[in-house]
Amino acid sequence: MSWMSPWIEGIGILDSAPAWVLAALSLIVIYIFIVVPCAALISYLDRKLTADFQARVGPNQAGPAGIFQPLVDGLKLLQKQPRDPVSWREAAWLSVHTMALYSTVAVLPLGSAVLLVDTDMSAFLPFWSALVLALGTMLLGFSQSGVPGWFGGIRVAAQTLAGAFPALIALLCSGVAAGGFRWSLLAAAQGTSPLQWTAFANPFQFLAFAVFVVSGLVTLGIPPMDAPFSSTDTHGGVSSGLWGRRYILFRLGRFYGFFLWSVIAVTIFLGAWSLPFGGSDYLREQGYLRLLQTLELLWLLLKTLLLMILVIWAARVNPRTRVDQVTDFAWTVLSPFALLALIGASVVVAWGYFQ
Amino acid sequence: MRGSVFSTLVAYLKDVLWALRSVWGSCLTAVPYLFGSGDLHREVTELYPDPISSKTPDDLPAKSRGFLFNDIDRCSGCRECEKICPARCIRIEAEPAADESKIWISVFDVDFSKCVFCGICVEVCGPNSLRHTREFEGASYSNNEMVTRFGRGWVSPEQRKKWAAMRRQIEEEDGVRS
Amino acid sequence: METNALFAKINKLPEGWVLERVRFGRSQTASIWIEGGKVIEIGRFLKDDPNFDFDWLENVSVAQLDRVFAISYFLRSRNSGHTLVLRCSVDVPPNKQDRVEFFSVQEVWEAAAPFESEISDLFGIVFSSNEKSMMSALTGEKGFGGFPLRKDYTAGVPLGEDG
Amino acid sequence: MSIQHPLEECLKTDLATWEIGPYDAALPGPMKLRLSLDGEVVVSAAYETGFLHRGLEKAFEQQPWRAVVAYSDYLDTDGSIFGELAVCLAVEEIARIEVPRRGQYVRVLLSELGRISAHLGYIVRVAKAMNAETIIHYVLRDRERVLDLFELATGARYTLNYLRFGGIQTDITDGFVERVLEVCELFRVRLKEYNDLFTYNHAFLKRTQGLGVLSADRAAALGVTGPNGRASGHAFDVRKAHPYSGYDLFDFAVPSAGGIERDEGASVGDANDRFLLRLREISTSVDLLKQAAEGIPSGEFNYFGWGEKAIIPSGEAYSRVETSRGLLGCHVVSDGGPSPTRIQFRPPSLAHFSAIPELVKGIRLEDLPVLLATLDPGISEADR
Repeated sequence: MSWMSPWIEGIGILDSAPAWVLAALSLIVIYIFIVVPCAALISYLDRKLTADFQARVGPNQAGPAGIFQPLVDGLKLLQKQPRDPVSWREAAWLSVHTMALYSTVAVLPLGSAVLLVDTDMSAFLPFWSALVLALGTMLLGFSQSGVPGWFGGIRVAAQTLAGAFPALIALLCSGVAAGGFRWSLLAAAQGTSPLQWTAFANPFQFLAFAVFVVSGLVTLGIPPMDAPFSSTDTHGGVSSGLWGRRYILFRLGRFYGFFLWSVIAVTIFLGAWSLPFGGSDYLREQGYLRLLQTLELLWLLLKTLLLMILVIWAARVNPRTRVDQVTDFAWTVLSPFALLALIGASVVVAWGYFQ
Repeated sequence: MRGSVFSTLVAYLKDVLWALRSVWGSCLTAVPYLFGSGDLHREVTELYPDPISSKTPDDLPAKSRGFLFNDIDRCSGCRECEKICPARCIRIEAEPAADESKIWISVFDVDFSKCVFCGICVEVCGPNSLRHTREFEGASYSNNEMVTRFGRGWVSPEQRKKWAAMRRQIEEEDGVRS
Repeated sequence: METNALFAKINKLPEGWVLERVRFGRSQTASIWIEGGKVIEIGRFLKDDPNFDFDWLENVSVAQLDRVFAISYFLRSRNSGHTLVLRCSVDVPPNKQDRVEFFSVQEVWEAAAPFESEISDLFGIVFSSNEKSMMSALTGEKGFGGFPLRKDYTAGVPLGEDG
Repeated sequence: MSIQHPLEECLKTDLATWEIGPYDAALPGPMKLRLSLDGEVVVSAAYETGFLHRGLEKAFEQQPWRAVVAYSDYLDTDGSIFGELAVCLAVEEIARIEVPRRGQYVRVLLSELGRISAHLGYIVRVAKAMNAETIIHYVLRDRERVLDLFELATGARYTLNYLRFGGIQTDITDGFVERVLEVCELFRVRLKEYNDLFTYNHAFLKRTQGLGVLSADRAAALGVTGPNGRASGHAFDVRKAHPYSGYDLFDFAVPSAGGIERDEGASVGDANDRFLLRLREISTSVDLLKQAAEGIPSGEFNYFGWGEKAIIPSGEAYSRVETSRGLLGCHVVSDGGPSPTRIQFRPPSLAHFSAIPELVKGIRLEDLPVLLATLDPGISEADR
């Protein structure tokens, strides 16, 4: 348990605890101290920024400039009256959803030392978690009684399938450039200054980056491509029958998918966590492991934050696209451009070898 | 056949380029609101009641039709407003005043939960006792609070006796003097 | 002026169609009274005949003049811009709950459907070909309890009670 | 006897029926829509109205003539000036009154402002159906400027109750004309911003082009008038065909829809053309406002020959007004009594309603709110 060791040297009982306990503990720590605060921060920034875009004041009641708004929203939902016992369909959704949310945290690359799972295939694992999340959402849709839920569920399935193919191809482009799909490899291939990032290495990589982000929107149904969750025609689609604690779980799942995809995009395209001005090497030599981990994590999250805000900006301005238009867009525009990017990237790499 | 493949490819690329340009154009229109100064950046919504930007009754234009006010002394109790009101929200009860010729308006209720502020009652009012103020903050938690009462209240029997006694006294004085 | 030309043409109509000719309002719109029975026949003729060409039914309005319903069809020809008002009269049934039958002009002018369904809900004049009522939620027992726009309508008393 | 292909037999799917309403986010107002869906594609639809029936025309018959104008605001509160204007024109025709020139100009000013405010409300509804949030707030912010003008001139923002038989209730304050010219300048700038933000947006074009095509002869047969009719090529504008209240003094071109530059062509009558036509109507109204504001004469604003008992002589009249949704006809019958015998309105929205079952056939469920928003049937004026 390399990444936990600098934090838990002192505490007696933890040193002697078996490895699987520490692994579970680390998942919980990551969840509570990274994913949920990010959810709150992003939801606050989203509401404040959208308000600024639209000449509005935005939340300003809960705390100074409304910074406790996400907390208050959560509490409001929590105090809602719980519903009757869970039907077996909803149980299926609950289990798949929590599984997707919880287990895939291990896959998140959160810093050079914080790599729980760093195998040759590690770049594809979050991709699997996005698909499981979509499966969970589809089951949720089918568990709603009535037409809106069913349509929402089918739309989720259609969009995820359509978005998966170009996303995979774009993922390959980054692997081609970095020479492997291990997180450490992917991160090492990118230097600190933006010019050395894979996204800006050559136009094909930038095209792959753009395709990867957009196909993420399609796969996870992130606005402006959130037809499965549209409130105007199907009363919120998949989540039409949800409120209270279940709705929080659903919202967290939606955010988690978006957050996961952005972290992956930053890691493989936008120079993962290498601190600027050679900071990470210096800290590693000096041995300040804890400081290194936190600074790298913050730098990574800052870049993710900016990428998410870029997407939110586009979402608030553009109208929502229809499901069949989204799937046509994925198959006829995203996929060809993804293939073009892959061919281009591999040609560039091959050209490099022959030099 | 070759021409058509090439032209469809060009049309496809043009379509994609057009899509990118228009989506990017839409995004750009929102940017000046974020950083720009001047009237674009100013928020239109406000934290009501905001001491600086909230409108107070005297900010409103002169003719703006707010809650009604009836100056009961000048009101002649002619009930024109009650008859003409489209929402039927004015209720008037009158009874003879101290001296029989005058009228004592004991109830003049305007139910502002029904009133549509159309202003016809003000137009129809003969003695111009009913007019619009520019007040608009009249929200309340219960319907019967919305009823504004301008009436003078029912005359109690003792009050009537007192009036009769005063009248008799005045007549005696006139009788003595004349 | 336009109305004189129109009336000149109307004189050439076959005998017995036009009961009376009236001009109304300051703009002297032309209106002709016709028998209820002939409304479809005259309507189709006015629509197809080239020099009338009233192919657009702008409005169907019913007014109750003491014991008679006056149904006015406001016609308009799209290219020449001329307007004409066809009027028929129907007697008001003595009992306030009875409906009265009349002919539907939907085959001649398709735009008549919403007007006729509304009139059947509010006046109780049933147009033969019009089956679905627009306001079925209101016209039942619990709804108007009668035909509101009739002068003898007593508000909201359910049909059965007042006998 | 054709043998049913076994695969089709077992794949035969039943139509899902879904009844939307009376309250639903997809609907423009309280109405019911019974859809039968084959997957996401709508196979057929039937509508039911009457949920907003307030007995307006019965109320006319029970109130004296003076209260008639206050009631006509509630025909369609979004454009209450049009209901008032229709009733006033009809009654003035019966009583053969001449409205002074200044009164007519103020009526034109308020009508065009009402048209702009109604079209801005239309843009908000279309954007709401598509979840394009940003333009909603820009449009509502600019609509406030128009509503402030209404409050300055008449005292109310939506239900004005400002017109009287023979003219207007009180003269407009002097600051009104200058502020109208200011608003004209404001909208020249804002229209460009709406276009950049929304009209030329690719996603918006893809969502509206080819949706709910209403052909010219179907529009004519159903009696669809106004922007919806003009977008389908049934060019009919009451301001040109039957000029009222001084509209013949102004020169303005009736806006006709054509595709946007990308595929300029005759208007097809789809949702995009309907939307575009509303934008062009706003710019036409801005020109009209400028002409009316600059050319407004001074002098009398109301016909004062009423005398004490304002009695309308017995007679009958039919007036036509071009509202933001189309031709609003008003048939007034008076028997010389204290209250009208019959006031019947011919709302433009009845025809829009009857077009719904045809336009909805074959579209996807997601397009339903967009189609209904672009068609914009006014529920309050259709149910009365």
